[in-house]
Amino acid sequence: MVRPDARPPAPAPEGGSLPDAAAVDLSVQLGPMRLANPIMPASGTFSENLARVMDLDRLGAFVAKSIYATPRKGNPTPRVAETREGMLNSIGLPSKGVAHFVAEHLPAYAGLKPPLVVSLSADTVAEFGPAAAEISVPGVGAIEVNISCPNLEADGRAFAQFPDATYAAMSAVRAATSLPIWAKLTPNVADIAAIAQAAEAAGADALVVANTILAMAIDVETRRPRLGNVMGGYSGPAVKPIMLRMAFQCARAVRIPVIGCGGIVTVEDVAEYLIAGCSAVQVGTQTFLEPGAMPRLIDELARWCAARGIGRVRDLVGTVRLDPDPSHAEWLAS
Amino acid sequence: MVRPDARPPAPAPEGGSLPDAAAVDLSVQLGPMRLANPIMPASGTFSENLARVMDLDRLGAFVAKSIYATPRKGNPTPRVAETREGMLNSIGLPSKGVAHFVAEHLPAYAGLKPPLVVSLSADTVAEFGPAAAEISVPGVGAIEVNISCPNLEADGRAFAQFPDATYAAMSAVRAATSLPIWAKLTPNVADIAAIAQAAEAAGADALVVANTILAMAIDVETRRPRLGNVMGGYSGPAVKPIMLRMAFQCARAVRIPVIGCGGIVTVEDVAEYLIAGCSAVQVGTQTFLEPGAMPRLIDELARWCAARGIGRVRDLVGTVRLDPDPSHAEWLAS
Amino acid sequence: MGDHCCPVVANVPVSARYWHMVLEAPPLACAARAGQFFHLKCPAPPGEPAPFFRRPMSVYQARPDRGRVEFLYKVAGHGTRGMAALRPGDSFDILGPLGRGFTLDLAWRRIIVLARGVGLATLAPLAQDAAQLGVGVTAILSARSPEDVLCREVMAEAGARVLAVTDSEGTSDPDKVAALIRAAVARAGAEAIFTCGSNRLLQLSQALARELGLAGEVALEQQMACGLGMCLCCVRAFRGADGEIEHRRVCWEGPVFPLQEALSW
Amino acid sequence: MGDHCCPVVANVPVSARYWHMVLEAPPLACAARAGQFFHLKCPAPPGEPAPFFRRPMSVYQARPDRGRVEFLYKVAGHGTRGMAALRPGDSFDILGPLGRGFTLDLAWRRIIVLARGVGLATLAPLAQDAAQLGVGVTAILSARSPEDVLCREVMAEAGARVLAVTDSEGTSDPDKVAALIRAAVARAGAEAIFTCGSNRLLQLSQALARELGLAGEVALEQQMACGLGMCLCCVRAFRGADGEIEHRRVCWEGPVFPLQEALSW
Ligand SMILES: Cc1cc2nc3c(=O)[nH]c(=O)nc-3n(C[C@H](O)[C@H](O)[C@H](O)COP(=O)(O)OP(=O)(O)OC[C@H]3O[C@@H](n4cnc5c(N)ncnc54)[C@H](O)[C@@H]3O)c2cc1C
Ligand SMILES: Cc1cc2nc3c(=O)[nH]c(=O)nc-3n(C[C@H](O)[C@H](O)[C@H](O)COP(=O)(O)OP(=O)(O)OC[C@H]3O[C@@H](n4cnc5c(N)ncnc54)[C@H](O)[C@@H]3O)c2cc1C
Ligand SMILES: Cc1cc2nc3c(=O)[nH]c(=O)nc-3n(C[C@H](O)[C@H](O)[C@H](O)COP(=O)(O)O)c2cc1C
Ligand SMILES: Cc1cc2nc3c(=O)[nH]c(=O)nc-3n(C[C@H](O)[C@H](O)[C@H](O)COP(=O)(O)O)c2cc1C
Ligand code: FES
Ligand code: FES
Repeated sequence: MVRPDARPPAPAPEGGSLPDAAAVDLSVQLGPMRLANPIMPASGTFSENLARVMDLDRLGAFVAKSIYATPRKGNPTPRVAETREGMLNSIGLPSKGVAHFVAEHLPAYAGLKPPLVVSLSADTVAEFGPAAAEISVPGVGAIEVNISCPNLEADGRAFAQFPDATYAAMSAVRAATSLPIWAKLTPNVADIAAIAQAAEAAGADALVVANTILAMAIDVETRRPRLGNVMGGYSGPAVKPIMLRMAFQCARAVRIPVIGCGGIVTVEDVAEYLIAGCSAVQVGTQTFLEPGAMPRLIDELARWCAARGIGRVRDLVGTVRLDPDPSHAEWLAS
Repeated sequence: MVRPDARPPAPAPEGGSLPDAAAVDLSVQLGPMRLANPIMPASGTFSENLARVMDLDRLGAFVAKSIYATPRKGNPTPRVAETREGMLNSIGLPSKGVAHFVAEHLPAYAGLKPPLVVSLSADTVAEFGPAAAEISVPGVGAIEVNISCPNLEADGRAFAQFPDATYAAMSAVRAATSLPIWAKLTPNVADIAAIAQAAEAAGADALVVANTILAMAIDVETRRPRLGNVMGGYSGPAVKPIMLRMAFQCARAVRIPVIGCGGIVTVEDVAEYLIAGCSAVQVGTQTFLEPGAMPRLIDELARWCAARGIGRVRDLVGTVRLDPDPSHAEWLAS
Repeated sequence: MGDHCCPVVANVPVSARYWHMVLEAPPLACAARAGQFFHLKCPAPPGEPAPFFRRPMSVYQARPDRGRVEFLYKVAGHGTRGMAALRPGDSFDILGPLGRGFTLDLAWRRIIVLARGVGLATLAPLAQDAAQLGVGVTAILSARSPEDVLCREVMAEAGARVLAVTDSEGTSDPDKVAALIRAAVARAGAEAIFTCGSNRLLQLSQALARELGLAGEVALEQQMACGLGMCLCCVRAFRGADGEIEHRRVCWEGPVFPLQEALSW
Repeated sequence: MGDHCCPVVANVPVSARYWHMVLEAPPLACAARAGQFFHLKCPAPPGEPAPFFRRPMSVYQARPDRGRVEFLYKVAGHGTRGMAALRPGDSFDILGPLGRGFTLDLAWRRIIVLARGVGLATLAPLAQDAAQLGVGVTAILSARSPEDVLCREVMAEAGARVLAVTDSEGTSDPDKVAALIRAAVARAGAEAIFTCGSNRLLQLSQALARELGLAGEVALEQQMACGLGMCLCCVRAFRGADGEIEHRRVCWEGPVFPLQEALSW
């Protein structure tokens, strides 16, 4: 994959020889967790079925589809629609409940190396604590708290649309588990940094920025919405510039690590999120188009770093240069 | 241009013959204004220079680049960056002030048929009233109030990120002019319907939904933001599903007309906004790639309607079908 | 399993609306079973961008002896327009084989395959398998008009008894098709019925299978994103063991399902 | 003016990094003036999506007699990679001619054109115009190495006195170029200097023009979105009449500007 704005690599560092891709240290630190590399799937775009096309042990972590404490059905079909550079989905978080997950899915991860991150949703703040306690079983490495799902106490708006609901939901989970907890934020907000800070204050160990953007498409012949649920979440390359901005804003607003998510296709996209301040990234939609996207990105990231004399991937994190470009000096002065 | 998801037209209405494209009534009603057709430029993507490539009299209206009461400089370069299906801009609203606009630009529109809509920005609520009064001169048909620009009293956040600031800015303009006033909303909000209602309550005659989405891109080789101003506004096809959703939400939340804006390229995009509830649309970024985009869309819209037996474009407005599809009945019941 | 870039050997129209594509893909040809599908990364049709999603397409023929995988498809929209633009020598990225195919009981004397349009593409390899394994086949091929009847030769060559029914001749309505099915059961001893795609054929097959005590399966279609059971977009409704309505993924639990469990829509 | 789809007549590399494209475009060939540019809708390079923006490119040759418009370009990135993939017979969507070109004073005895790399593409038609109108031309062509010197023949054919200076021969540093300019003024009577693109050449030209009392213009580059003066992205800083720094649009007030008003960067 060649990215439209790909540039030739910068020249090798003076005097030194380039490291070999195999010698690049891909590991990253995510709060209390050390991951072998920064590439992991986004919730809802991965399952153990992917073992049919790749070696799961290569991933930095596993992130499962969001589950609720109790079983629930999903949305009407059509549940997806494609757009020019992305997709809409209104799957609607069908779930067979925590107990079913523990019994039916957890065993598939036993013996695999990467940590399993369980994504947890709930309808109300009160439901989060017990569900988090129930899922805190051996084999689960962290809980990703999907506070971008609708909060039934707030007229269906997401917890993560409000700092106070974010704080309440994350605090409930924090009190109920000793596992690392990640807050998955929604981009459907005016000020994501304020939400990020509320999650941090409630004890989140990391942030995932972000879930899908609420969007819509209409079939102009039938005049029906293209999704059975009328509106749905937008993901894929089209959303990347928005998600990158939000990840950058969050990384500057909090001290906990940020995991970037949205529109990753190329190794340059991964590098862009890391440089913007993310410690790791999640890959979603691209896996639907290219099931081997994550292992490809891991290989390419090692080569990309090697070609630029970068020995450790984590040295890229947050290195965006905000100093004024000399060629802009005239503008900044005027 | 063929849209990815273009379908063959629906069969002609039983028994009737199809109207001729020339016979299709393209006019639309925008509150107190009647436009010859629903296609107009988006602010900042148009000027009288376009007369070099098209007959300006064909447009539904003109919308000028946003101006401030007093002169101001813009942002540092680079001011634009391209992405896979869109662009980022941080032009920064340079303006030579209302007086300069009246003296230097207004005369170019004298004698042209479509109404001229002036887009007005201001740094504070207090500045909006006098500026609106100053620009209410003969030759100006309406004022588009760009409340999506930064409000210096709210730490640079946009007026249209808050219902109360929206209400205050629009009320100030309402009190200062008898021209029709449009509120241009920002998509960088959690709940656009609440903003739409505040603008309506303050006396707006129409809403423009919406301005650009705050976004970012980083050059991974230099590690600098691709925009001199670090972050900027995202526009083009990539944003359409988000803007369409917001236009739909606004159209259902207010009684005043909504003008859709964001990512329009094809005639199906125009139809999609109209069906979603918009009375007219604005075309921005596509004009940069294809200066003749607007006249093309006007021609195509007439043919598109004719091929489907639609005699009046305004009959499309808000015809989205939200009744449950029979094939969904099973889901809705379960 | 995985995604493979395969050279196109042939890609030609076989009627006004249907195309036939042959790919060179030796390992896949061995792996693919009747009823399974591939998920295709269709290229951009001329003058249009490439479609975003992959497109599911049944294995029409997978000939291990010739190392080829074939598709029979209708040019329906954006993705299949892109498919039709492929030329011999071009490379085509296909993911699969995916999903669960048909199950044949070798004790059956005869099966009925009932399909319309490109549904035949899905059922043709089942008929071939059955014939090869010594199970008789009655193929009821439904179409708008005699020119539109697909797979007549393939079915006949495989040894199937071919009955074409068409709208233009007035032979395709449910009653007439039901009579053919009854006859195949009563006179030729058919013990199972296989169908696919359309709601009308599903309802008819379910009703007759219930009445006549036939076994059977149906291959269903639904829009897909991942094709690997991960995204949950391709669900359809089924009557579960406990009588409850449940959702199953066409790409993962299917596309072939027990005939009586599928709910018509 | 407007956008036109023109057939590609030729598109070939002329050196390791530069390409030459010839388009058939009779009306545009008549309209285009030296210093103006076209805004090009570059196609997708193989294996990449098409670039989103158009790309600005100077008129290198516009020959009304042959009905052709030509570009001389460096393959720099995404868009120019796409340009280089065009083949004779392909169609290329170009918008223009745009912007304000060079102004020649027929009273001048001689002008100096000073450029490096593809900057020559912009200045070549000016040299040709001057020569045709009886104004002498001294062309100082700067490059990395003698093989890289562009437009030597075109300039010479037009009747210009060609002086090539190169980094590899150590003849291209500012002092040596300044000496050549002084000589052209003192001995050959040059009265104006024209340059383009690079900051270094602009500063040198401004200093010498001030010192020697030369008129002159500079053609500037800046990233462009619309090319029609609407988006305000292509601004550069200038010293206005009142001494204030002001922003002007390269696509609309330029790309050619009075030499002393442009601020170096
Ligand atoms: C398991 C399976 C096997 C199939 N086998 C065949 C076959 O052998 N021959 C054949 O001609 N067709 C087959 N189909 C249908 C085929 O997938 C669609 O015709 C095709 O996806 C249409 O794509 P398009 O871009 O041309 O149409 P568009 O209408 O542009 O497609 C828009 C979206 O809807 C989806 N879609 C549209 N129609 C269908 C459909 N009937 N089923 C599933 N998704 C659909 C597309 O995949 C795409 O995501 C099969 C479908 C499934 C699920
Ligand atoms: C008026 C004018 C005339 C020009 N004439 C010529 C010419 O005759 N021959 C030639 O080889 N080049 C010329 N250029 C430069 C040419 O426009 C760039 O080389 C080209 O845009 C690079 O595009 P890219 O996609 O290959 O590079 P990328 O680096 O991928 O481009 C990324 C973005 O930056 C812009 N960009 C990059 N470099 C430049 C540049 N130097 N000037 C303006 N925008 C740039 C691109 O247009 C694009 O928007 C001219 C520029 C201008 C403004
Ligand atoms: C089909 C689909 C299902 C998803 N399900 C979930 C989910 O269950 N929980 C969740 O937190 N995010 C879910 N997401 C959002 C993704 O995890 C991710 O945030 C988003 O898709 C953006 O990343 P991408 O552009 O790489 O796909 C889903 C996304 C898609 C496309
Ligand atoms: C270069 C550029 C400049 C813009 N300037 C303004 C402006 O001055 N005032 C304003 O309200 N919107 C401005 N916009 C936003 C557009 O009017 C429009 O809302 C947005 O681009 C979405 O439409 P599009 O996707 O069709 O471009 C600008 C957009 C661009 C790309
Ligand atoms: S297509 Fe993703 S689950 Fe079936
Ligand atoms: S490129 Fe738009 S103003 Fe110059």
